[in-house]
Amino acid sequence: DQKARFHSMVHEFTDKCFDRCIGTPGNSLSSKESACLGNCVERFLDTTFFIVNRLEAIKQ
Amino acid sequence: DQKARFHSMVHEFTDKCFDRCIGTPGNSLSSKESACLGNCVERFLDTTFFIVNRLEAIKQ
Amino acid sequence: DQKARFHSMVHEFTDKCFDRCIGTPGNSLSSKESACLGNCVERFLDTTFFIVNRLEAIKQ
Amino acid sequence: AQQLLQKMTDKCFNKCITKPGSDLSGSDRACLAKCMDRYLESWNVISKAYATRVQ
Amino acid sequence: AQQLLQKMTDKCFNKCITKPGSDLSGSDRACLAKCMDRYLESWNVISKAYATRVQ
Amino acid sequence: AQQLLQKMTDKCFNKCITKPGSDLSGSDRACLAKCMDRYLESWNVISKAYATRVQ
Repeated sequence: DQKARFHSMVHEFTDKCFDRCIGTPGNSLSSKESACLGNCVERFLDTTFFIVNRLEAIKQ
Repeated sequence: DQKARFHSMVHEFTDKCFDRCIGTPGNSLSSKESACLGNCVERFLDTTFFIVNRLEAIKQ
Repeated sequence: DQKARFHSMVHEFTDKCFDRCIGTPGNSLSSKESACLGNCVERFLDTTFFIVNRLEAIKQ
Repeated sequence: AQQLLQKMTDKCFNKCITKPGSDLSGSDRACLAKCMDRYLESWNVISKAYATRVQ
Repeated sequence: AQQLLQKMTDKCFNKCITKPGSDLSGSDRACLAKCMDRYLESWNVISKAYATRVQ
Repeated sequence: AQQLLQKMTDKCFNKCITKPGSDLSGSDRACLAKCMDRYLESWNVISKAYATRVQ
């Protein structure tokens, strides 16, 4: 179902973005780490749309 | 069955621990490499139990 | 079917060999990058045969 | 929850137990606890960012 | 096509978006476009090399 | 056995064939043979350690 798919995507994004954004784990997320995590998800989605659209354009 | 699950776990641990413990492959495992492999499995299992127990404690 | 298996192998090889052979993506594949990709596939297949044959020899 | 546990264990083992010794030291446990907390926090930040985007 | 899309997206995100910023910059897009083209070219080179070998 | 073959091939290809050339050289083969032997030995060490632990 939809909720399961949403959670599965969140697991995947966390897997991708945690190493990229979090260095040595500290006592809390810094605002920089937090911003990095949000940007990581958004830019990954942007990248997916960019690639899908460009593939469509190439095909035509 | 149980034997298949055991083997599947051993494959997974070997996959995880080989790169971590074995440098350039030599003519035999050094005692240091051998100890590293055993510790790698045991500490991974300890880590799993630590995390499961702490998750339970957090939930309550 | 056979065509699907062929494509699936090509996806896997591209996944393995792209990072190994392609640095910063340029305006075209250099002849060096192109040769590296071909060699990467062929040496991976050689490696597989070498390992399968040696495993058989060890068993006997 | 199984998927969370598995990925968190892999990440935190890699981050905290770089040289597996003869037991989990106090500093290993402290690192694992922080890593878990940051992983769960990251999961929440990412869940919100993704929810905002797909709404 | 799904498999191609997924692997290409992962590879090109890792190669081009090393520090995710507040939007996809022009140079991010240029890198992604080149990365896609080289990925598709690589796929073709590899497909030919494999076909030759299994014939 | 399939799983062993696949993981061993990936590991040993990565360890031994870092720059794929126009054939498998003698030193590539020597490295692959050692890598296989160490991989099988590692499998046994790990199997024993895990068996001891789950008993």
